[in-house]
Amino acid sequence: MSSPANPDKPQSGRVLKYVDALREAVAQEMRLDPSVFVFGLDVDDHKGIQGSTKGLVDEFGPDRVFTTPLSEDAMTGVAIGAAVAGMRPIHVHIRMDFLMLSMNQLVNIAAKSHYMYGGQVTVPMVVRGIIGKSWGQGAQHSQGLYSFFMHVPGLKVVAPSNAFDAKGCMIQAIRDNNPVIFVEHRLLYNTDAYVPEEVYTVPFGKARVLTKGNDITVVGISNMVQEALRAADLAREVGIHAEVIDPISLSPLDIDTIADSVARTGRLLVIDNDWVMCGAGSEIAASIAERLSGTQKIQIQRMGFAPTSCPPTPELEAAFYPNPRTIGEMMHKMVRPTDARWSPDEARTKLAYQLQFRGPF
Amino acid sequence: MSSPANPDKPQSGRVLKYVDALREAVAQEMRLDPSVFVFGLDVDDHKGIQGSTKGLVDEFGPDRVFTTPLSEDAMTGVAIGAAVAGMRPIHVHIRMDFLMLSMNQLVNIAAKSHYMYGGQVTVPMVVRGIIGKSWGQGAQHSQGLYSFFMHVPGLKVVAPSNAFDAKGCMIQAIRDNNPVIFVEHRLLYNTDAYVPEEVYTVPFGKARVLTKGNDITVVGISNMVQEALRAADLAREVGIHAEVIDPISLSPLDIDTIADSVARTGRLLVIDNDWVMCGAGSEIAASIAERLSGTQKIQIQRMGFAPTSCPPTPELEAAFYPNPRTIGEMMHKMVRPTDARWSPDEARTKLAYQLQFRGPF
Amino acid sequence: MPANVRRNQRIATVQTIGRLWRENVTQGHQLDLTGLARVYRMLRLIRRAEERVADIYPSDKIKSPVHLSIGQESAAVGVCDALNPEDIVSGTYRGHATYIAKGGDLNAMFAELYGKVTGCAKGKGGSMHLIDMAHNVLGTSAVVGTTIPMGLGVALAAKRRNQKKVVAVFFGDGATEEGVFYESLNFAALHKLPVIFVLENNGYAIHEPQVKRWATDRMCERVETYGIPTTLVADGDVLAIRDASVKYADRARRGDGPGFIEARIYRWREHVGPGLDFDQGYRSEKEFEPWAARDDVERIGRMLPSDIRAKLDREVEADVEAAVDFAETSAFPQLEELYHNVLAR
Amino acid sequence: MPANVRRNQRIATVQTIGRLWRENVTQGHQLDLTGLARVYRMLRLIRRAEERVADIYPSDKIKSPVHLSIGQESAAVGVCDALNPEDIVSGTYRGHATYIAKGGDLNAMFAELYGKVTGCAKGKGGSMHLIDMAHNVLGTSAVVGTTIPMGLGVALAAKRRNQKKVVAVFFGDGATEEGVFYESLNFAALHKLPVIFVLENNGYAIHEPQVKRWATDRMCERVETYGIPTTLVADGDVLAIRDASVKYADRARRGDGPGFIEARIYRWREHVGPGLDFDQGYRSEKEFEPWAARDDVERIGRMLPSDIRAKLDREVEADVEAAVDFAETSAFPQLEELYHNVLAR
Ligand SMILES: Cc1ncc(C[n+]2csc(CCOP(=O)(O)OP(=O)(O)O)c2C)c(N)n1
Ligand SMILES: Cc1ncc(C[n+]2csc(CCOP(=O)(O)OP(=O)(O)O)c2C)c(N)n1
Ligand SMILES: [Mg+2]
Ligand SMILES: [Mg+2]
Repeated sequence: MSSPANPDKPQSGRVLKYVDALREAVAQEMRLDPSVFVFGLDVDDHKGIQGSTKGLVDEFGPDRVFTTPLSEDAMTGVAIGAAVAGMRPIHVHIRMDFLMLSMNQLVNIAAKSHYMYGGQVTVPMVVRGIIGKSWGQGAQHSQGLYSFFMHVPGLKVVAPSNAFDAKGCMIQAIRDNNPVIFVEHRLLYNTDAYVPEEVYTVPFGKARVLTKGNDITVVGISNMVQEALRAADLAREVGIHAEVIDPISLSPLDIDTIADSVARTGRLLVIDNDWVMCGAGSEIAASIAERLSGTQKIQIQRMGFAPTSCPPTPELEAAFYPNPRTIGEMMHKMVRPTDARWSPDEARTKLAYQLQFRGPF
Repeated sequence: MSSPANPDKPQSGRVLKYVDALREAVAQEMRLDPSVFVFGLDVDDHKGIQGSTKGLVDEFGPDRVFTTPLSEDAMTGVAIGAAVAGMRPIHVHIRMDFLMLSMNQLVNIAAKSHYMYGGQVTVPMVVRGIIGKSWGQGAQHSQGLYSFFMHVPGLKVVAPSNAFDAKGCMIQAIRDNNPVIFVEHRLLYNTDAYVPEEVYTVPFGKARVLTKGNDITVVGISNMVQEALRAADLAREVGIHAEVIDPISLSPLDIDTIADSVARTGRLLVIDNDWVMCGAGSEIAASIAERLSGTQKIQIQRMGFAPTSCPPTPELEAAFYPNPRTIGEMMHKMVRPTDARWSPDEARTKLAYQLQFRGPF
Repeated sequence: MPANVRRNQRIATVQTIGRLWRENVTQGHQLDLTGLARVYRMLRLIRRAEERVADIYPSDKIKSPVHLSIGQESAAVGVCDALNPEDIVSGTYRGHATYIAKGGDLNAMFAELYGKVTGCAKGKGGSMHLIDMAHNVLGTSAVVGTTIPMGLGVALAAKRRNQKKVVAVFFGDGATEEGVFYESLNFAALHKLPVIFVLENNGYAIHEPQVKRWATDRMCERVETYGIPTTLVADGDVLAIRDASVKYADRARRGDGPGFIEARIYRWREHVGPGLDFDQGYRSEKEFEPWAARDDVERIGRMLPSDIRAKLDREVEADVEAAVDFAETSAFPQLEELYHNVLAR
Repeated sequence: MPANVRRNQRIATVQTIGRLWRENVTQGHQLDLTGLARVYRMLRLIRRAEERVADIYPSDKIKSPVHLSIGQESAAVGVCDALNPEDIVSGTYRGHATYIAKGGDLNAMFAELYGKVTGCAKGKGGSMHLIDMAHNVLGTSAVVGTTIPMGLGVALAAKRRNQKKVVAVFFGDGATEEGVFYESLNFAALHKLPVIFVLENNGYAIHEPQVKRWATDRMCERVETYGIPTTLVADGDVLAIRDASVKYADRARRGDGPGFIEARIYRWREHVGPGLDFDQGYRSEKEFEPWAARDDVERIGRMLPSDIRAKLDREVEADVEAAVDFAETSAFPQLEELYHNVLAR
């Protein structure tokens, strides 16, 4: 697979699933810092947010791990208040879509408090939101929407694409003194990677170059990093070498790393886990265009959700998302515009789903 | 001034203020269509949303013009329900910022109903939101936030920059069978233009080229159209000819008109009334880059709010916004990158505020 | 249906329709035999339709998260039986019962669950987004609480047009924790909207019991402070729910504003999906037993002469099988359907 | 203050402190003369500070929308006098009174209104975003209702840390229409948070009277259904408000959860800005008269020996003048301040 597998560098840590990496991060921080607590609908039930909070209530008790009424608006305010008072709440939402009920508190209060109160308070809170996908989740359980939070100064947004970053980013997010919107993709939960047992952080604002290549720069976001890597694998078979970059943190956004790559490849393809219009991909594309398009001819292309609501019926649902085939096709089209259209063969595309990037990082 | 004043074309209509054009549009449509109604906090008081709904209750009565409790979330749902039942509600918010309380209904229901209910219903509603500015409005009364709505398929977004378009877009919005987010800027309310007395519509998805020029394409949004025109006037004095474009409708967005212009000028400057990151300007910049940057070297630049919350203290507040001086400087820098920095002189910048674009259109 | 569930539904003595009918009348219920048969048929139709969904589910033909109302049918049936065809309902993602009870097209519902183009939302809604405007079933939503104010908007339109229509707005106990619920109560009462609020209180939001979410259970008392009359039906009795609905529908049509019904009912199956989940530890089978014992499908069924009941049962089976067939044999939408209906013309 | 307002404040007989003090004790108020003097001083300080703001406003030195509490001081003073310094308040954009009553720095408040760097928010908040964490005044917000749950979060933190602190959460009658208010009542009661909810019910939201916004005015009754004890102070009596606050603060500290006070008060000035607006037609001066007549600043002032009162008045004037001076002579923030404090380190 496309991993920069480096035999010289030992594969540190165990192989751990994304979901377990998240839970481990939270548990470790809760042990270290009594001000950390976890709340939100269903965090304490036997399913534990698809496993990511499972068992936490047993170790830390119901004062530190508790469900709430269905009151996203007020609960976000409670998180902000607790954070202002010096606690470090982790507020969990099983779908990003439900954050629409928290927008007033997040945009009008959380993002602005440090600034509009002249620095007198900080709001160290983490808001976890999961992007749903597949099995007919439908229009209201499948949205990305993280560009909303990128848009507003005062918020940080991260979207780790693998278990290693999930743990490191979560610890970083908990320790951060700002509100951090933590974007998780449901389909990543079962993916695994080498994850150190010890406590570590992944810094925000530093992108990771996952594969080296000189033909095209492909930026994937969240789960689309995985899809981009699969597409890159397929494209390599026809001699196209993609540099796949994972921004990890969307705000702050490491444009430098992407710009360095694009300056070399002359081509940028951004694969978003969200709609294209005014999305994270627009920001990346626009920033690169500002930096580079006056100095050289670069090709820029965005991909993301179809410009529709997400339909549940299987074939339409599949067509709603970018996938290794459509990404591979686009890479080929950008790199070899005059060649006949190329499409990875179906069987190989399916196989690609068995590939998975495990690090080391 | 920079108006494409065309002596051959008669200046039709009266000179009317933006605020009065809005009110006239609504009143005319209410006379024509009994299903149109206006509601929202304070629409029926003696101030009438800075005049824009003043007197409507007298003509149409409290069944068709009524205030509401402070319940933005539910009231948005009420608007959606009424629209589904075939009414044409106009839901008024005196600040865009308060729409954060309506996000769940707008994003999860209004935008998706036509699609996720398989076309069985339509949601013909208008949501009016005013962008506040000046006199220390501060962080929570000054936001643009319209890129949120551009991001979501199923919503339309318009931001007319002058009285003529305000009337025509309002009538179009009322007649549109989709939810339309109608973005108004408070500082535009007192600007006037030639506005026909009769009922007319301004189509969505068609940008307007306000000044012709070959040096640089400047896209302004909402009030920033006015600022861009002022800047263009100043820049013309040093021989820089800008093509100022007003997209009018942000979703659908007429990229063709902008792209045609940029293909000619080779330079795009977008001035947003909002933050830059993942904003409307990002969308425009990214779309142009996708279309053109692979074929020619174009320069792209975005301007918008400072990446901070809006501070009320006067000097910082002034620095928070793009203005004819900073826009003019940027135009010069882009067109003559190797020249010494140029800045319009202070007195002329101030004078520019007396200029105003009145059409004809 | 699993054996343990079915066992609990069987109540000892088989009683005659005569005696029950008298009791029923004594309790003030307005239903004649035809009415009872209608109510039974509907209860049974919902039960069987959902049991069929549960049967089919393991085949993966239904790729849509299903929230079954099995055991809770009485709320939808009690309310909808009191409504006129031109009245309107607004339900939730747990909406099969409301949809069917209001007369929603059963074929189109099954087709929607299958993701077929003949589905009520052309396969673009799924189980959580049922709709049938021809039968005045508003679209349901997967975001809790969202459809409450939408129902009010429809009621407002009806009122402004003097249409004497009533809108029954269904929601769960979890939904009452969302602020929008209180905003809606206030607005409906302020504008005397023709609304029947129907709280389907099954005591759980997913796996969380009410005691972890509600400070008190004085809901009806609270709603009364808005000037809204309320009725608590603590045992979910379909006939008592129907009575209250008749009363509030009349009141609403007179222009006197909304009424509120709290129907305490019980969810027999897991929150989402086809199975039972008493082995999961968050609730006990003991809690379930009394509800199983007073199952309204059985209870009302026993009020009918056995031949009538048998005939209705056969009809129901036929209806359900026809719907399944319809779904099975319908086509999936064409790919271009992805891009249709994003914007209305 | 305009003459017509002042006229109404003058009540006929000057009464002796002794008699009033006895009456006061009879009514169960716990205040000795020192306490009364403290309450008076605070009422007067708020009144005079805001009158000063109104005086200055036409000069355009204060470029910030001001929402004055003139006439409504008793709610903030009654509650805050019952609190300890380590207790906390959460106020609204009409927040000068809360800020001052809780001991917020007056100089920093005036400087904030002037947009000076010495302001409590360095000029980056303005009148609607006052804050003084050193005196446990949480930041106020221009979006109605937003600070209610924030207060709860602070109370949750205090409770988890066993700090025995109480958080008084202020909000207007308009704010109670926002769903977040009910979500907050439920959560505070459910978790027995140490909160005093203080409804400053002035009967208006901007120009809209309550009758156009509330279905009924049975607010206390409604709040009681959450298991929250309530007190209605229909005449806005500062001492009655103080009594209720003492009671609820004790209760909250004992761990028994929140209390609720509805203080009916009256806004004398326009919604935003320095002026009177009885000529605007949305409310009548008649409505205002009884409130002007029972003005608590005057009423409590009359309970004090005149020499004490005169001394307090002089102190207040000096405080206010010092604050104005401080604001006038302070610097505006440097331009680079625009970019500071966007993100915390
Ligand atoms: C706004 C929102 N928050 C959370 C969820 C996740 N969720 C789905 S169903 C549910 C429980 C709702 O409980 P209730 O209203 O009692 O309805 P029931 O499922 O019991 O019929 C929750 C929390 C959601 N869909 N929407
Ligand atoms: C969420 C929201 N909606 C609307 C407004 C506009 N607005 C500002 S103050 C106000 C009235 C609030 O009334 P109330 O809560 O009674 O407080 P009061 O001004 O009477 O003290 C309104 C509607 C706002 N600031 N925030
Ligand atoms: Mg429930
Ligand atoms: Mg008020």
